[in-house]
Amino acid sequence: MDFRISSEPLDPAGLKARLADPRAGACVVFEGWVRQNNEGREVSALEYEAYPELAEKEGRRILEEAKQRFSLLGASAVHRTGKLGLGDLAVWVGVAAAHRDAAFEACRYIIDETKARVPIWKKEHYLEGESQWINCATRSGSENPPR
Amino acid sequence: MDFRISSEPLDPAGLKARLADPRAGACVVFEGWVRQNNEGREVSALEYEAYPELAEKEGRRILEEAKQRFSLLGASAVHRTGKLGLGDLAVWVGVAAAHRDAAFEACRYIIDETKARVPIWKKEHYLEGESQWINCATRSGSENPPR
Amino acid sequence: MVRVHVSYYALLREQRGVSAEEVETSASNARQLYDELRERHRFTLPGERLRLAVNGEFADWSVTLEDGQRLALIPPVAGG
Amino acid sequence: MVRVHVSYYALLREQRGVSAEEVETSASNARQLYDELRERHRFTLPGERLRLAVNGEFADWSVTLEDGQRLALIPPVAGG
Repeated sequence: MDFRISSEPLDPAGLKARLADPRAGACVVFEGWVRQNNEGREVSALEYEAYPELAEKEGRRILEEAKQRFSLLGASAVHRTGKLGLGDLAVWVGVAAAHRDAAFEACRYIIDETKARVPIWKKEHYLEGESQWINCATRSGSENPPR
Repeated sequence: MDFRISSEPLDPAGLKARLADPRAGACVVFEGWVRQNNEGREVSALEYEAYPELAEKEGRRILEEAKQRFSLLGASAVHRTGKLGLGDLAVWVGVAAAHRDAAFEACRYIIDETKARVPIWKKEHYLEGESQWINCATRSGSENPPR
Repeated sequence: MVRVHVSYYALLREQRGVSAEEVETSASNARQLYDELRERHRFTLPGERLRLAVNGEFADWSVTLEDGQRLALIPPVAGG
Repeated sequence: MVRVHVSYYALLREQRGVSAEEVETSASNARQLYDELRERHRFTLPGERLRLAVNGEFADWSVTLEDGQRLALIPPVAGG
Protein backbone atom coordinates (compact mmCIF):
# COMPACT_ATOMS: atom_id res chain seq x y z
CA MET A 1 0.00 0.00 0.00
CA ASP A 2 1.98 2.97 -1.24
CA PHE A 3 1.09 6.30 -2.82
CA ARG A 4 3.90 8.34 -4.26
CA ILE A 5 4.53 11.58 -6.10
CA SER A 6 7.29 11.30 -8.67
CA SER A 7 9.12 13.91 -10.71
CA GLU A 8 10.68 11.10 -12.75
CA PRO A 9 8.99 8.99 -15.46
CA LEU A 10 7.00 6.08 -14.03
CA ASP A 11 7.88 2.40 -14.49
CA PRO A 12 4.57 0.53 -14.94
CA ALA A 13 6.15 -2.93 -15.21
CA GLY A 14 8.12 -2.49 -12.00
CA LEU A 15 5.10 -1.06 -10.19
CA LYS A 16 2.91 -3.96 -11.26
CA ALA A 17 5.52 -6.55 -10.25
CA ARG A 18 5.26 -5.31 -6.67
CA LEU A 19 1.58 -6.32 -6.58
CA ALA A 20 2.41 -10.01 -7.08
CA ASP A 21 0.67 -12.18 -4.47
CA PRO A 22 -0.02 -15.94 -4.60
CA ARG A 23 -3.59 -15.33 -3.43
CA ALA A 24 -4.29 -12.83 -6.24
CA GLY A 25 -6.42 -13.90 -9.21
CA ALA A 26 -7.13 -10.44 -10.60
CA CYS A 27 -5.10 -7.33 -11.24
CA VAL A 28 -6.60 -4.10 -12.55
CA VAL A 29 -4.42 -1.19 -13.62
CA PHE A 30 -5.49 2.33 -14.53
CA GLU A 31 -3.14 4.60 -16.44
CA GLY A 32 -3.83 8.27 -17.13
CA TRP A 33 -2.18 9.42 -20.34
CA VAL A 34 -1.68 12.96 -21.64
CA ARG A 35 -4.12 13.29 -24.53
CA GLN A 36 -3.96 15.69 -27.40
CA ASN A 37 -7.16 17.55 -26.73
CA ASN A 38 -9.40 18.52 -23.84
CA GLU A 39 -12.82 20.09 -24.17
CA GLY A 40 -12.16 20.92 -27.80
CA ARG A 41 -8.74 22.57 -27.38
CA GLU A 42 -5.53 21.10 -28.76
CA VAL A 43 -3.11 20.36 -25.94
CA SER A 44 0.62 20.52 -26.58
CA ALA A 45 1.87 19.69 -23.07
CA LEU A 46 0.79 19.36 -19.48
CA GLU A 47 2.37 20.50 -16.27
CA TYR A 48 1.59 18.84 -12.97
CA GLU A 49 2.40 20.42 -9.65
CA ALA A 50 1.87 18.79 -6.27
CA TYR A 51 2.14 19.47 -2.58
CA PRO A 52 4.06 16.23 -2.12
CA GLU A 53 3.95 15.89 1.68
CA LEU A 54 0.17 16.23 1.85
CA ALA A 55 -0.47 14.49 -1.48
CA GLU A 56 1.26 11.32 -0.34
CA LYS A 57 -0.48 11.44 3.04
CA GLU A 58 -3.93 11.90 1.48
CA GLY A 59 -3.15 9.31 -1.21
CA ARG A 60 -2.26 6.73 1.41
CA ARG A 61 -5.51 7.47 3.22
CA ILE A 62 -7.35 6.71 -0.03
CA LEU A 63 -5.52 3.40 -0.40
CA GLU A 64 -6.41 2.52 3.19
CA GLU A 65 -10.04 3.36 2.55
CA ALA A 66 -10.02 1.12 -0.53
CA LYS A 67 -8.57 -1.67 1.58
CA GLN A 68 -11.37 -1.23 4.14
CA ARG A 69 -14.13 -1.17 1.51
CA PHE A 70 -13.01 -3.89 -0.89
CA SER A 71 -11.34 -7.29 -0.55
CA LEU A 72 -7.91 -6.16 -1.66
CA LEU A 73 -4.56 -7.89 -1.47
CA GLY A 74 -2.50 -4.93 -2.64
CA ALA A 75 -2.79 -1.46 -4.12
CA SER A 76 -0.41 1.26 -5.11
CA ALA A 77 -0.44 4.51 -7.02
CA VAL A 78 2.08 7.00 -8.35
CA HIS A 79 1.42 10.44 -9.81
CA ARG A 80 3.85 12.40 -11.94
CA THR A 81 4.82 16.02 -11.48
CA GLY A 82 6.59 18.27 -13.93
CA LYS A 83 6.21 18.86 -17.67
CA LEU A 84 4.68 16.01 -19.63
CA GLY A 85 4.25 15.60 -23.36
CA LEU A 86 1.56 13.93 -25.47
CA GLY A 87 1.11 10.26 -24.62
CA ASP A 88 3.13 10.45 -21.42
CA LEU A 89 2.00 8.53 -18.37
CA ALA A 90 0.66 10.95 -15.74
CA VAL A 91 -0.79 8.59 -13.16
CA TRP A 92 -0.64 4.86 -12.49
CA VAL A 93 -3.00 2.97 -10.16
CA GLY A 94 -2.70 -0.79 -9.68
CA VAL A 95 -4.72 -3.16 -7.56
CA ALA A 96 -4.51 -6.90 -6.88
CA ALA A 97 -7.35 -8.97 -5.41
CA ALA A 98 -8.56 -12.55 -5.27
CA HIS A 99 -11.48 -11.69 -7.56
CA ARG A 100 -12.12 -9.19 -10.29
CA ASP A 101 -15.14 -7.45 -8.76
CA ALA A 102 -13.04 -6.07 -5.94
CA ALA A 103 -10.12 -5.25 -8.24
CA PHE A 104 -12.22 -3.19 -10.66
CA GLU A 105 -14.13 -1.39 -7.92
CA ALA A 106 -11.07 -0.58 -5.85
CA CYS A 107 -9.07 0.69 -8.83
CA ARG A 108 -11.95 2.93 -9.82
CA TYR A 109 -12.37 4.18 -6.27
CA ILE A 110 -8.70 5.06 -5.96
CA ILE A 111 -8.45 7.04 -9.18
CA ASP A 112 -11.76 8.86 -8.54
CA GLU A 113 -10.78 9.86 -5.02
CA THR A 114 -7.28 10.81 -6.13
CA LYS A 115 -8.63 13.20 -8.73
CA ALA A 116 -11.05 14.70 -6.22
CA ARG A 117 -8.91 15.01 -3.09
CA VAL A 118 -5.17 14.78 -3.62
CA PRO A 119 -3.40 18.15 -3.84
CA ILE A 120 -2.14 17.91 -7.40
CA TRP A 121 -2.74 20.58 -10.04
CA LYS A 122 -2.72 20.41 -13.80
CA LYS A 123 -1.86 23.20 -16.17
CA GLU A 124 -2.72 22.67 -19.81
CA HIS A 125 -0.62 24.27 -22.50
CA TYR A 126 -2.45 24.71 -25.78
CA LEU A 127 -1.19 24.58 -29.34
CA GLU A 128 -2.40 28.14 -29.94
CA GLY A 129 -0.08 29.29 -27.15
CA GLU A 130 -2.30 29.85 -24.13
CA SER A 131 -2.30 27.85 -20.94
CA GLN A 132 -4.56 27.44 -17.94
CA TRP A 133 -4.78 25.74 -14.57
CA ILE A 134 -7.61 23.21 -14.73
CA ASN A 135 -10.52 23.76 -12.32
CA CYS A 136 -9.21 27.22 -11.38
CA ALA A 137 -11.43 29.22 -13.74
CA THR A 138 -13.30 32.08 -12.05
CA ARG A 139 -15.94 34.36 -13.43
CA SER A 140 -13.66 37.36 -13.19
CA GLY A 141 -10.23 35.73 -13.51
CA SER A 142 -8.52 36.85 -16.69
CA GLU A 143 -6.04 33.97 -16.60
CA ASN A 144 -8.84 31.47 -16.57
CA PRO A 145 -11.70 32.82 -18.65
CA PRO A 146 -15.02 31.03 -18.38
CA ARG A 147 -15.61 28.44 -21.04
CA MET B 1 -9.07 -4.55 -31.96
CA ASP B 2 -7.57 -8.00 -31.68
CA PHE B 3 -8.38 -11.11 -29.67
CA ARG B 4 -5.86 -13.89 -29.63
CA ILE B 5 -5.25 -17.30 -28.11
CA SER B 6 -1.61 -17.90 -27.23
CA SER B 7 0.23 -21.01 -26.17
CA GLU B 8 3.25 -18.83 -25.32
CA PRO B 9 3.66 -16.55 -22.28
CA LEU B 10 2.05 -13.15 -22.76
CA ASP B 11 3.94 -9.85 -23.05
CA PRO B 12 1.88 -7.24 -21.15
CA ALA B 13 4.20 -4.32 -21.93
CA GLY B 14 4.17 -5.03 -25.65
CA LEU B 15 0.40 -5.53 -25.67
CA LYS B 16 -0.18 -2.23 -23.87
CA ALA B 17 2.16 -0.34 -26.19
CA ARG B 18 -0.10 -1.21 -29.10
CA LEU B 19 -2.97 0.69 -27.46
CA ALA B 20 -1.11 4.01 -27.67
CA ASP B 21 -3.30 6.70 -29.25
CA PRO B 22 -2.83 10.48 -29.06
CA ARG B 23 -6.55 10.88 -28.30
CA ALA B 24 -6.42 8.47 -25.34
CA GLY B 25 -6.49 9.85 -21.79
CA ALA B 26 -7.29 6.58 -20.01
CA CYS B 27 -6.06 3.03 -20.22
CA VAL B 28 -7.49 0.21 -18.14
CA VAL B 29 -5.87 -3.22 -18.07
CA PHE B 30 -7.21 -6.40 -16.52
CA GLU B 31 -4.89 -9.32 -15.84
CA GLY B 32 -6.05 -12.75 -14.68
CA TRP B 33 -3.40 -14.50 -12.58
CA VAL B 34 -3.25 -18.12 -11.47
CA ARG B 35 -3.98 -18.03 -7.75
CA GLN B 36 -3.05 -20.58 -5.18
CA ASN B 37 -6.54 -21.54 -4.08
CA ASN B 38 -10.04 -21.73 -5.46
CA GLU B 39 -13.15 -22.43 -3.40
CA GLY B 40 -11.05 -23.63 -0.54
CA ARG B 41 -8.80 -26.04 -2.44
CA GLU B 42 -5.07 -25.53 -2.87
CA VAL B 43 -4.22 -25.21 -6.56
CA SER B 44 -0.82 -26.35 -7.81
CA ALA B 45 -1.28 -25.64 -11.51
CA LEU B 46 -3.85 -24.79 -14.14
CA GLU B 47 -4.34 -26.08 -17.63
CA TYR B 48 -6.19 -24.06 -20.24
CA GLU B 49 -7.52 -25.55 -23.42
CA ALA B 50 -9.20 -23.61 -26.23
CA TYR B 51 -10.93 -24.07 -29.54
CA PRO B 52 -8.73 -21.40 -31.07
CA GLU B 53 -10.55 -20.78 -34.34
CA LEU B 54 -13.90 -20.14 -32.67
CA ALA B 55 -12.40 -18.54 -29.55
CA GLU B 56 -10.70 -15.83 -31.60
CA LYS B 57 -13.84 -15.27 -33.67
CA GLU B 58 -16.07 -14.97 -30.60
CA GLY B 59 -13.47 -12.86 -28.82
CA ARG B 60 -13.36 -10.40 -31.71
CA ARG B 61 -17.13 -10.17 -31.64
CA ILE B 62 -16.90 -9.21 -27.97
CA LEU B 63 -14.36 -6.50 -28.76
CA GLU B 64 -16.63 -5.18 -31.52
CA GLU B 65 -19.58 -5.11 -29.14
CA ALA B 66 -17.49 -3.17 -26.61
CA LYS B 67 -16.61 -0.70 -29.35
CA GLN B 68 -20.32 -0.25 -30.17
CA ARG B 69 -21.35 0.22 -26.55
CA PHE B 70 -18.56 2.38 -25.17
CA SER B 71 -16.47 5.27 -26.51
CA LEU B 72 -13.33 3.25 -27.12
CA LEU B 73 -10.19 4.08 -29.03
CA GLY B 74 -8.64 0.63 -28.82
CA ALA B 75 -9.05 -2.72 -27.16
CA SER B 76 -7.26 -6.02 -27.27
CA ALA B 77 -7.16 -9.28 -25.38
CA VAL B 78 -5.05 -12.42 -25.27
CA HIS B 79 -5.77 -15.68 -23.46
CA ARG B 80 -3.18 -18.32 -22.66
CA THR B 81 -3.51 -22.02 -23.29
CA GLY B 82 -1.38 -24.85 -21.87
CA LYS B 83 -0.04 -25.52 -18.40
CA LEU B 84 0.34 -22.52 -16.11
CA GLY B 85 1.89 -22.26 -12.68
CA LEU B 86 1.08 -20.13 -9.65
CA GLY B 87 1.20 -16.42 -10.40
CA ASP B 88 1.29 -16.91 -14.16
CA LEU B 89 -0.64 -14.55 -16.39
CA ALA B 90 -3.66 -16.38 -17.88
CA VAL B 91 -5.52 -13.56 -19.59
CA TRP B 92 -4.78 -9.94 -20.48
CA VAL B 93 -7.40 -7.36 -21.50
CA GLY B 94 -6.44 -3.79 -22.32
CA VAL B 95 -8.57 -0.85 -23.34
CA ALA B 96 -7.79 2.76 -24.28
CA ALA B 97 -10.35 5.56 -24.32
CA ALA B 98 -10.53 9.34 -24.11
CA HIS B 99 -12.10 9.10 -20.63
CA ARG B 100 -11.93 6.65 -17.77
CA ASP B 101 -15.64 5.83 -17.54
CA ALA B 102 -15.59 4.16 -20.92
CA ALA B 103 -12.24 2.50 -20.28
CA PHE B 104 -13.35 0.87 -17.00
CA GLU B 105 -16.73 -0.21 -18.36
CA ALA B 106 -15.37 -1.63 -21.59
CA CYS B 107 -12.56 -3.55 -19.87
CA ARG B 108 -15.05 -5.06 -17.45
CA TYR B 109 -17.46 -5.94 -20.27
CA ILE B 110 -14.75 -7.67 -22.27
CA ILE B 111 -13.47 -9.87 -19.44
CA ASP B 112 -17.01 -10.75 -18.28
CA GLU B 113 -18.16 -11.73 -21.76
CA THR B 114 -14.92 -13.60 -22.43
CA LYS B 115 -15.39 -15.75 -19.35
CA ALA B 116 -19.02 -16.44 -20.26
CA ARG B 117 -18.83 -17.01 -24.01
CA VAL B 118 -15.39 -17.79 -25.38
CA PRO B 119 -14.64 -21.52 -25.84
CA ILE B 120 -11.80 -21.86 -23.36
CA TRP B 121 -11.69 -24.46 -20.61
CA LYS B 122 -9.80 -24.53 -17.35
CA LYS B 123 -8.62 -27.62 -15.51
CA GLU B 124 -7.44 -27.14 -11.95
CA HIS B 125 -4.77 -29.39 -10.52
CA TYR B 126 -4.83 -29.57 -6.73
CA LEU B 127 -2.02 -30.02 -4.26
CA GLU B 128 -3.61 -33.20 -2.93
CA GLY B 129 -3.34 -34.69 -6.42
CA GLU B 130 -6.79 -34.47 -7.94
CA SER B 131 -7.85 -32.34 -10.83
CA GLN B 132 -11.09 -31.17 -12.39
CA TRP B 133 -12.48 -29.24 -15.32
CA ILE B 134 -14.14 -26.11 -13.97
CA ASN B 135 -17.89 -25.73 -14.67
CA CYS B 136 -18.12 -29.33 -15.91
CA ALA B 137 -19.35 -30.89 -12.68
CA THR B 138 -22.46 -33.05 -13.05
CA ARG B 139 -24.57 -34.70 -10.42
CA SER B 140 -23.50 -38.14 -11.60
CA GLY B 141 -20.06 -37.40 -13.04
CA SER B 142 -17.38 -39.13 -11.00
CA GLU B 143 -14.60 -36.98 -12.46
CA ASN B 144 -16.33 -33.84 -11.30
CA PRO B 145 -18.09 -34.60 -8.04
CA PRO B 146 -20.58 -32.02 -6.81
CA ARG B 147 -19.14 -29.56 -4.33
CA MET C 1 -25.94 -42.39 -43.15
CA VAL C 2 -23.73 -39.31 -43.08
CA ARG C 3 -20.09 -39.01 -42.23
CA VAL C 4 -19.08 -36.01 -40.08
CA HIS C 5 -15.96 -34.82 -38.31
CA VAL C 6 -16.44 -34.42 -34.53
CA SER C 7 -14.09 -32.48 -32.23
CA TYR C 8 -14.00 -32.97 -28.47
CA TYR C 9 -12.65 -30.49 -25.93
CA ALA C 10 -11.70 -30.54 -22.27
CA LEU C 11 -13.72 -33.08 -20.27
CA LEU C 12 -15.28 -34.59 -23.41
CA ARG C 13 -11.87 -35.03 -25.01
CA GLU C 14 -10.61 -36.83 -21.92
CA GLN C 15 -13.68 -39.02 -21.63
CA ARG C 16 -13.51 -39.93 -25.33
CA GLY C 17 -9.73 -40.38 -25.30
CA VAL C 18 -9.23 -38.56 -28.63
CA SER C 19 -9.60 -34.92 -29.61
CA ALA C 20 -11.38 -35.59 -32.91
CA GLU C 21 -12.71 -38.43 -35.04
CA GLU C 22 -14.78 -39.22 -38.10
CA VAL C 23 -18.23 -40.51 -37.19
CA GLU C 24 -20.77 -42.32 -39.37
CA THR C 25 -24.27 -41.85 -38.10
CA SER C 26 -27.89 -42.24 -39.01
CA ALA C 27 -28.81 -39.38 -36.66
CA SER C 28 -30.67 -36.69 -38.55
CA ASN C 29 -29.57 -33.77 -36.42
CA ALA C 30 -26.80 -32.82 -34.02
CA ARG C 31 -28.88 -33.30 -30.89
CA GLN C 32 -29.52 -36.93 -31.83
CA LEU C 33 -25.88 -37.42 -32.67
CA TYR C 34 -24.77 -36.21 -29.25
CA ASP C 35 -27.28 -38.52 -27.56
CA GLU C 36 -25.78 -41.43 -29.53
CA LEU C 37 -22.21 -40.45 -28.69
CA ARG C 38 -23.04 -39.85 -25.06
CA GLU C 39 -24.42 -43.35 -24.67
CA ARG C 40 -21.54 -44.91 -26.59
CA HIS C 41 -18.76 -43.05 -24.72
CA ARG C 42 -20.50 -42.53 -21.36
CA PHE C 43 -20.08 -38.75 -21.46
CA THR C 44 -21.20 -37.29 -18.13
CA LEU C 45 -22.32 -33.91 -19.49
CA PRO C 46 -25.98 -33.75 -20.54
CA GLY C 47 -26.61 -32.20 -23.96
CA GLU C 48 -28.37 -29.17 -22.42
CA ARG C 49 -25.05 -28.08 -20.93
CA LEU C 50 -23.13 -28.19 -24.22
CA ARG C 51 -22.98 -25.77 -27.09
CA LEU C 52 -22.46 -26.81 -30.66
CA ALA C 53 -20.31 -25.39 -33.42
CA VAL C 54 -20.60 -26.38 -37.08
CA ASN C 55 -17.81 -25.54 -39.49
CA GLY C 56 -16.20 -23.14 -37.02
CA GLU C 57 -19.33 -21.23 -36.02
CA PHE C 58 -21.85 -21.60 -33.19
CA ALA C 59 -24.91 -23.44 -34.45
CA ASP C 60 -28.26 -24.72 -33.26
CA TRP C 61 -28.60 -28.33 -32.18
CA SER C 62 -31.43 -28.85 -34.66
CA VAL C 63 -29.02 -28.41 -37.57
CA THR C 64 -29.38 -31.19 -40.18
CA LEU C 65 -26.27 -33.30 -40.50
CA GLU C 66 -24.49 -33.36 -43.85
CA ASP C 67 -21.50 -35.27 -45.16
CA GLY C 68 -18.21 -33.60 -44.36
CA GLN C 69 -19.52 -31.21 -41.67
CA ARG C 70 -17.09 -30.27 -38.91
CA LEU C 71 -18.93 -30.48 -35.60
CA ALA C 72 -17.43 -29.30 -32.32
CA LEU C 73 -18.93 -30.23 -28.96
CA ILE C 74 -18.40 -27.38 -26.52
CA PRO C 75 -18.52 -28.03 -22.76
CA PRO C 76 -19.33 -25.19 -20.34
CA VAL C 77 -16.57 -22.61 -20.81
CA ALA C 78 -14.32 -21.29 -18.05
CA GLY C 79 -11.86 -18.76 -19.40
CA GLY C 80 -10.07 -16.15 -17.30
CA MET D 1 0.73 40.17 15.23
CA VAL D 2 1.75 36.64 14.34
CA ARG D 3 4.31 35.47 11.83
CA VAL D 4 3.37 32.45 9.70
CA HIS D 5 4.83 30.63 6.73
CA VAL D 6 2.50 30.59 3.70
CA SER D 7 2.89 28.24 0.70
CA TYR D 8 1.26 28.90 -2.65
CA TYR D 9 0.53 26.33 -5.33
CA ALA D 10 -0.42 26.36 -9.00
CA LEU D 11 -2.45 29.44 -9.94
CA LEU D 12 -1.87 31.09 -6.56
CA ARG D 13 1.88 30.58 -6.86
CA GLU D 14 1.88 32.19 -10.29
CA GLN D 15 -0.29 35.11 -9.21
CA ARG D 16 1.87 35.70 -6.14
CA GLY D 17 5.15 35.19 -8.01
CA VAL D 18 6.72 33.11 -5.22
CA SER D 19 5.97 29.63 -3.92
CA ALA D 20 6.26 30.53 -0.24
CA GLU D 21 6.87 33.47 2.04
CA GLU D 22 6.82 34.59 5.66
CA VAL D 23 3.80 36.73 6.44
CA GLU D 24 3.19 39.03 9.43
CA THR D 25 -0.47 39.53 10.06
CA SER D 26 -2.97 40.74 12.58
CA ALA D 27 -5.60 38.35 11.18
CA SER D 28 -6.92 36.10 13.90
CA ASN D 29 -7.76 33.14 11.73
CA ALA D 30 -6.82 31.66 8.37
CA ARG D 31 -9.97 32.84 6.59
CA GLN D 32 -9.16 36.45 7.48
CA LEU D 33 -5.58 35.95 6.41
CA TYR D 34 -6.59 34.72 2.97
CA ASP D 35 -8.95 37.65 2.55
CA GLU D 36 -6.02 39.99 3.33
CA LEU D 37 -3.67 38.19 0.96
CA ARG D 38 -6.29 38.02 -1.77
CA GLU D 39 -6.77 41.79 -1.69
CA ARG D 40 -3.03 42.46 -1.53
CA HIS D 41 -2.04 40.11 -4.38
CA ARG D 42 -5.26 40.22 -6.42
CA PHE D 43 -5.81 36.47 -6.26
CA THR D 44 -8.72 35.53 -8.50
CA LEU D 45 -9.85 32.47 -6.55
CA PRO D 46 -12.47 33.16 -3.85
CA GLY D 47 -11.71 31.62 -0.47
CA GLU D 48 -14.67 29.25 -0.76
CA ARG D 49 -12.89 27.43 -3.57
CA LEU D 50 -9.65 26.86 -1.61
CA ARG D 51 -8.74 24.30 0.98
CA LEU D 52 -6.30 24.94 3.77
CA ALA D 53 -3.52 22.86 5.24
CA VAL D 54 -1.75 23.65 8.51
CA ASN D 55 1.55 21.99 9.33
CA GLY D 56 1.09 19.41 6.55
CA GLU D 57 -2.49 18.42 7.31
CA PHE D 58 -5.86 19.58 6.05
CA ALA D 59 -7.38 22.07 8.48
CA ASP D 60 -10.42 24.23 9.00
CA TRP D 61 -10.34 27.87 7.96
CA SER D 62 -11.39 28.93 11.43
CA VAL D 63 -8.05 27.73 12.85
CA THR D 64 -6.43 30.34 15.09
CA LEU D 65 -3.13 31.60 13.71
CA GLU D 66 0.00 31.01 15.76
CA ASP D 67 3.61 32.02 15.33
CA GLY D 68 5.56 29.61 13.16
CA GLN D 69 2.58 27.82 11.61
CA ARG D 70 3.05 26.46 8.11
CA LEU D 71 -0.05 27.32 6.10
CA ALA D 72 -0.67 25.98 2.61
CA LEU D 73 -3.31 27.47 0.35
CA ILE D 74 -4.76 24.72 -1.85
CA PRO D 75 -6.53 25.64 -5.10
CA PRO D 76 -9.08 23.22 -6.63
CA VAL D 77 -7.18 20.02 -7.38
CA ALA D 78 -6.97 18.36 -10.78
CA GLY D 79 -4.88 15.22 -10.64
CA GLY D 80 -5.03 12.42 -13.14
